[in-house]
Amino acid sequence: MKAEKGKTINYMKEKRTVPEALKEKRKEDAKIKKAILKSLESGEKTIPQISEEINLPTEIVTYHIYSLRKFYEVETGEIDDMDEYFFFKLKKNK
Amino acid sequence: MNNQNLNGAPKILVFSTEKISDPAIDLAGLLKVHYPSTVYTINVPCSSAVKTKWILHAFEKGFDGVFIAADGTDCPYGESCSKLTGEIVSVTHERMKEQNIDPARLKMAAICSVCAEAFAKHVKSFTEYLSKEKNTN
Amino acid sequence: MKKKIGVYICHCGNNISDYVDVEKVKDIIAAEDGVAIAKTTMFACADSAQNEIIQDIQDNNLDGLVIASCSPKLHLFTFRNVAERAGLNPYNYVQANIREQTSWAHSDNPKGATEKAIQLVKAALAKVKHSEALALQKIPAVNTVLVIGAGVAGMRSAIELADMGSKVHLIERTHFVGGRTSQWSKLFTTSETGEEIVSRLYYSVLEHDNITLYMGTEVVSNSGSVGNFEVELKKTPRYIDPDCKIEDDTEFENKLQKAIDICPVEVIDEFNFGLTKRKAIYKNFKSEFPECPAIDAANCTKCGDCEKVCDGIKLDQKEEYTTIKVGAIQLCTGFDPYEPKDGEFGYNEIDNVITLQQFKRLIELCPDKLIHKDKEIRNIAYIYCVGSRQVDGDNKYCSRYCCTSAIFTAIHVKDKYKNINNFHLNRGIRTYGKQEILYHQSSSQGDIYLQSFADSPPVVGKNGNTTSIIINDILTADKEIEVEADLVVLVTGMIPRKDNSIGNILKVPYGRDNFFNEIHPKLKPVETVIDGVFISGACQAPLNITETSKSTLSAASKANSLLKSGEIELEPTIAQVKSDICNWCDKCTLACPYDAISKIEHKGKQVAAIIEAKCKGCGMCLPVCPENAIDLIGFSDVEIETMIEALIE
Amino acid sequence: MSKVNTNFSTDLKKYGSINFNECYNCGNCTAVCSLSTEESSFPREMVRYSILGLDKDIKSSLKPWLCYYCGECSETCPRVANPGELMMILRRWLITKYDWTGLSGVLFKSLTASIVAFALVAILVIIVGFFKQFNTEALLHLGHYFEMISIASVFLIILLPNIIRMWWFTIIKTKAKVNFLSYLKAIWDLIVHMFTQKRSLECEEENTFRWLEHFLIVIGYLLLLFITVFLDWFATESKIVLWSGYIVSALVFIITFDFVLDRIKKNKEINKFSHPSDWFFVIWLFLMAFSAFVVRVFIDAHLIDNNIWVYMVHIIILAQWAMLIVPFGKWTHFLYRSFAMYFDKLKMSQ
Amino acid sequence: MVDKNNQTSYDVLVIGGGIAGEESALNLAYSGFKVLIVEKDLSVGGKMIHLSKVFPTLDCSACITTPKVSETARHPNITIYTYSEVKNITKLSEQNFSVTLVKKPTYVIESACTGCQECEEKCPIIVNDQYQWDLVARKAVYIPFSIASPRVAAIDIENCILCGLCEKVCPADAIDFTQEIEEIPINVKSVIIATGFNLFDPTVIDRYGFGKYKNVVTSMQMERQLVPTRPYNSVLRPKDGKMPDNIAYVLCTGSRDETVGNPICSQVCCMYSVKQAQLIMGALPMADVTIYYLHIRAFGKGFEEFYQQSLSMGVEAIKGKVGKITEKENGNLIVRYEDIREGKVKEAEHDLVVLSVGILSNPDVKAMFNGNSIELDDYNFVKQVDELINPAKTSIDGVFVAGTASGPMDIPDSILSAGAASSETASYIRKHQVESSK
Repeated sequence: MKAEKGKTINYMKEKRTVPEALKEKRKEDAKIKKAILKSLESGEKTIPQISEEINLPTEIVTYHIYSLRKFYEVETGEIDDMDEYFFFKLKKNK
Repeated sequence: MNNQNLNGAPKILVFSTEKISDPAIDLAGLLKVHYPSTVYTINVPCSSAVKTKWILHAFEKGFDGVFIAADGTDCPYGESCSKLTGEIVSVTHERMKEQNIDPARLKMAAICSVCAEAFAKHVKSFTEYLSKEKNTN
Repeated sequence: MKKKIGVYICHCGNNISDYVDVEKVKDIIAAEDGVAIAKTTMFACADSAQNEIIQDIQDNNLDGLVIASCSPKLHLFTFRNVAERAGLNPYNYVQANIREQTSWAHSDNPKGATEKAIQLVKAALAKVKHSEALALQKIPAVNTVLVIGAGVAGMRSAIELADMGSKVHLIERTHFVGGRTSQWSKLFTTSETGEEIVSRLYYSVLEHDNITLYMGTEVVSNSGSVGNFEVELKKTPRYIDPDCKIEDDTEFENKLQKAIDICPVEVIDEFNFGLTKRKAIYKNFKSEFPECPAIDAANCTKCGDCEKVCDGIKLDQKEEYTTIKVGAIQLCTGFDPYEPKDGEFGYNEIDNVITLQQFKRLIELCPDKLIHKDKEIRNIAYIYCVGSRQVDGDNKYCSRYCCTSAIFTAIHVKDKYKNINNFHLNRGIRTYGKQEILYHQSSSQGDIYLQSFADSPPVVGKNGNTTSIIINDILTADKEIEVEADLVVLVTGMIPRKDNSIGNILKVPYGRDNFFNEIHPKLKPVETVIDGVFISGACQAPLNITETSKSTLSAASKANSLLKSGEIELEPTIAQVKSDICNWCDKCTLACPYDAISKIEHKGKQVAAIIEAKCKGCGMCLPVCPENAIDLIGFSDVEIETMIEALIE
Repeated sequence: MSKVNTNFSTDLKKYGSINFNECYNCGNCTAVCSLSTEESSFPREMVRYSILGLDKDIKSSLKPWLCYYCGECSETCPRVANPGELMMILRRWLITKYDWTGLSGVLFKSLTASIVAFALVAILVIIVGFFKQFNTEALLHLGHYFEMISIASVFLIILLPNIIRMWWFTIIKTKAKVNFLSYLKAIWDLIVHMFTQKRSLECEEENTFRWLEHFLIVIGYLLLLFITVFLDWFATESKIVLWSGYIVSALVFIITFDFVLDRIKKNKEINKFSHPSDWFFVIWLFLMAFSAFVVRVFIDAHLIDNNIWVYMVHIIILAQWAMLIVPFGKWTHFLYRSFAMYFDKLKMSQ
Repeated sequence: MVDKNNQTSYDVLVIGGGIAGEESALNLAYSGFKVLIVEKDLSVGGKMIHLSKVFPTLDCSACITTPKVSETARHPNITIYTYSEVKNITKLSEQNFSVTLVKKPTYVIESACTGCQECEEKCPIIVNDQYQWDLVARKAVYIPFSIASPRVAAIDIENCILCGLCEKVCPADAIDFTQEIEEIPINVKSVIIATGFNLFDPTVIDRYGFGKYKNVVTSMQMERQLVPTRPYNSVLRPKDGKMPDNIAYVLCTGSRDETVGNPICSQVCCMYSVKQAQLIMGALPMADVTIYYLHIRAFGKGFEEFYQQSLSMGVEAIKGKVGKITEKENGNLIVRYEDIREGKVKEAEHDLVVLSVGILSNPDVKAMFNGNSIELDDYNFVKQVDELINPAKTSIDGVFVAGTASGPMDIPDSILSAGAASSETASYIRKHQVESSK
């Protein structure tokens, strides 16, 4: 079967179906991402601060915030006065 | 200080090395670790091959700073690299003093092949230092 | 100066063109001096683009090429290849990095990125203008290797090199092969004996037409460089007619035995570490190789008694000198066991304190009952780290093999004799890897381990008739524990050969532990800074036999790939001395890590000259020259300085 | 200073067949042990002493008794040196050291000796029966007295002196300074530990059930003793005594059956190694309850007169239990462990 | 790199493109042999390319690996198949092995991809990044890691929701969803097994709480945290991103332990832990590092000196194996151990615990040789049948072993072992050539 160049995705769509769990996970991840980014709109925050604000465990926030940093959506700022937690802010120019 | 570029950001010449520090500078680009665009790189095999003459030439032609991104202990040519590069810097510092050039305009640091952030940090703070110097002059 | 240069600015899809105004770059560069063609291209690395560039070079007779695209680490060789296919020298191609170091690094600042791209292309242009056409240089090399030392490392390497097609000269300083390994009986972890290993290797060596074995031979001097060393050898006589063969000639064998019996000179037997004595004509054990005994020139009084009973003995043999030509040299000179100082844990003061090496010989000398100084041994105490991991002494290093060796010996002893108790007074057992199983085995069989830290070593003392050792055992909360022993075995480590003069002859550097030093433990683990000189086995660091084999085979592999083609390719980017300005001052030779600079006569004065075969093109000699008389090809003053000017314009 | 003595560990292996020499002193056992504390760390120390042959240090130590064999140390021992079982072995060894008669040693080390001893006791009982012409009444009567006398004499002649010896080794010899008042203050602990063994609940793994079984068996055993000896279960007509006798003996019977089953299945760490003395203990406990039950059934069914052998079997088991297992066997655990807790408390209070 | 010439026969097949595989391939290539490297991962470089600085010289691992990687990739005598596996190897006769390779689809045309990351930016799916040991996420279409070779994207089809965005945005038209698994038959004269090792999975040891307590990490996760291309901007606790100041190392996690089925010593954990301790002290000057050990196995050249140096820098070394770890409310961890020297059980509080996990064999090897099965040792490493003299020799003539496929070893030892494998391979081929020409 030949697929049209640039639209080979259609070929794959016929071959595979996407598991529901994957779709669910995507939604969940997107929700967390949105919440974190929204929380940062009001200013720089640390992981415990975000965690408290959006009511998610710190380990999930840590995972997502550093993933967002990796994808150039947020950046790290200064560390807090106690030298414990870094502040995060939205990245202006990606 | 003659020929100094008075308008715009300070210009920095970086001597990088083919196997170690230049890959780090490439990686900085890859990881979108930004640094001033007035930082230019010339590639040499080993940081201990940089001649004082070249550095002085760069100052003479108008570079505000020169940064040697040294191999450090990772040099593929052996252990003596760090020592020799250090000597080049100190000899050049002497010559710079003789010519009334602020020795702080020549900096050196070891940059490993994945030390992208370290490189950006170094050239950023170097740029800051040089612009401060420029403005006070 | 190149006058017809082609410049190509790559979009790299959008990767460059999104941030760098490639058209602007092209327009500005097109106006530069010497630029014949300036173009932009979507993907310079694409086949179609490559073909277009080749076409342009050929149509316009271009003499230089600049491509501004990604990092040279990705496509330098692709584009050099393009140049070559178009008939241009690959070194007349220069790449400007306007992706990793420009568009991506400054994606926050498109204006700055564009400016920087222009400067970088201009600099590349400046460099290409002054670039020289370079060709890979080749020098002929002899596919012959000199292997020094016929122990396990040396013999193993010689066989491998011969198998891979090299000619090998294998030299051994003593009159017998096998080195240290022939002194050990069972070897961990396979339980083969040293004798078996040595005889396997020896017969393979003999079988090979490609290997010449020299006994009693050492290196006197060395000249030349990689591919073409000239080595002078000195051979001390064995004083036995080389035509006499011991195999199948029991009559001759008997005569030799008579000669040994009659010899009046008795000396300490080093092979048994002084446990026994031997004659001046000797053989260490029955199946030692070569099979003929040898006469020890240093101790023989030339009384002639032996000649009288054996006609094969020729006391009039003389030292011989020969010079051989080899392409590479491999050092396999091994180690010496650490010799404890008098009084160190009672050594040489208490009569039942011996070293592990002596103990291993003792086991060989005692077939049924373990007897030392007429006393049957039941309780053996091993004191570890003697001569290794010293706090006050010079040997800071761990000797690596001794823990396992001592434990393996303890298992062997318990197996061989009845009612043996082993006590291991150690400083932390280091049976790394699979050797851990031996440690486990020894504990299961009831061996007792006691441990102390370096700051409170065990104390050996004589208590009436018994020898006892007192240790603050950290495994028992630092309790003071006493062990009574019939025999105290000092587990002594490895030290570099006491006579390591070969290193000075070959100019091989020593490390801080005084073993020979490699260039880099991971990048070049068997290479030395002297190109063509390799090190392997325990002359480099303490190693066990498996590790020795690995390192020696590694070195063989390196020597083979170096010499196999019969020629050595040299880096084209090497240093050059401007002889006219050079006033020999020696600074460059000191800076050169490869010993690649020699002193020659030039127009009636002494000047430095680069030995092309040795130069690696690092450039370390450049800045140290007070006269600026050295340049690195490809990085000459004019190239660098015009680049600097182009960048600042 | 202590001298290494390799003979000790060889000797110790007669009390149980594991190779604790495999220990490489990582300390994992002590670290996973929930009963081990900074003040009193075990079992590795005991393993170490055993390997080095520092028997004096073991003899003066209470640590083997502080171990309740949770089994975690053995389960997680990287060298499979079975520290938990070694502690058990040391308890056996200690029992022989406390025992002034020396009989424990003989019985623990030799299975043959144990079998002979059991046989001798059985023969002795049969001889006594023979002299009484196997008269039911006379035998029941005698049996009852025998029980009372044997308990008293075993306790006074053997166990009490042994406890004193234990005290001597662990308190006096170690020069622990304990004032008289602490002896009184700690007595409550002695009683609590003796009856509840509550420390075993501190094991990391979920073992409340095992503890409950143990607890019930101790209570059950003591009750059975009380009912048969003091309330004269075999001779009573009181309904309450009768029924409680049945219930208690059934309880002991069921639990010991479960114990025997566990030892056969070996699926728990503590059941992997069973010394003959462990088997004797659980089997005799089981047999005692079982035979007592049967005897009472026979009495109630008025079958006993014609089946006096049922009682003879019971009394043989009882005699073996009282004369061998209680004074010289595993039963002493119950006593020494409780006293060890008591002594430990005393030492800690100083 | 797909072979331009569609070559189907090679002198040597090297299975595994880690440091041992590359070293042997390079040695042989320089001696003139044609070599095929088959790498099951998306990039060559093995485990070493992911490490931070390496002991005892503390040179950066990437600085050593990447030049070697590019040298391998560039060498005219070497062909590399990444994301490919060896399905089976049958020895037909001396110097004649018939091999079936399986090339898995990445759905990206390798030669077209420029590594620009446009697709990665647009991809809406996040997945645990295996190259950062799950500390952060990657996308479903992704470039494995920044210094990967080849540095091209791949699609993780298992986690793809088939939105097709990547294909739309790719400037080089490099996405191709029609790729299928390819079976490639080849012939080789000899084989080098350089399949490396697996790391011990600490979830097996329940009492250490790995997985349950987020601040208990493996040494590989710590290694990543110490690399310049690290997942975080500093060394941090995965539970809450806090900068730790009291870190514990638990040595012999899964090594020298019969209860997890691995009685041997992993040979590298002591040294890498000591090294990480030194690096941590550099990165977090205020931090305390404690190493809980059984025996410090600093046996190699310069190792003991390196260990002593770390002690003088202030690393605390306590003899005693950690028995169990429990978590406190604030994420700190209580480590229970016996201080052997004092003979006392103790508890210490740390805010990050690193499990120095051991080295296990890679079980993939066995299945490759279905016909003439290769012999393994007691620990499932490839058996060295003549360990003392021919350390690379296996139970099948013409099949050699390099690096950690034959047992735990450090990088210098792996490189030497690879050297041995290459020379034994070279003489095997040459010997049989001489014989057949006779």
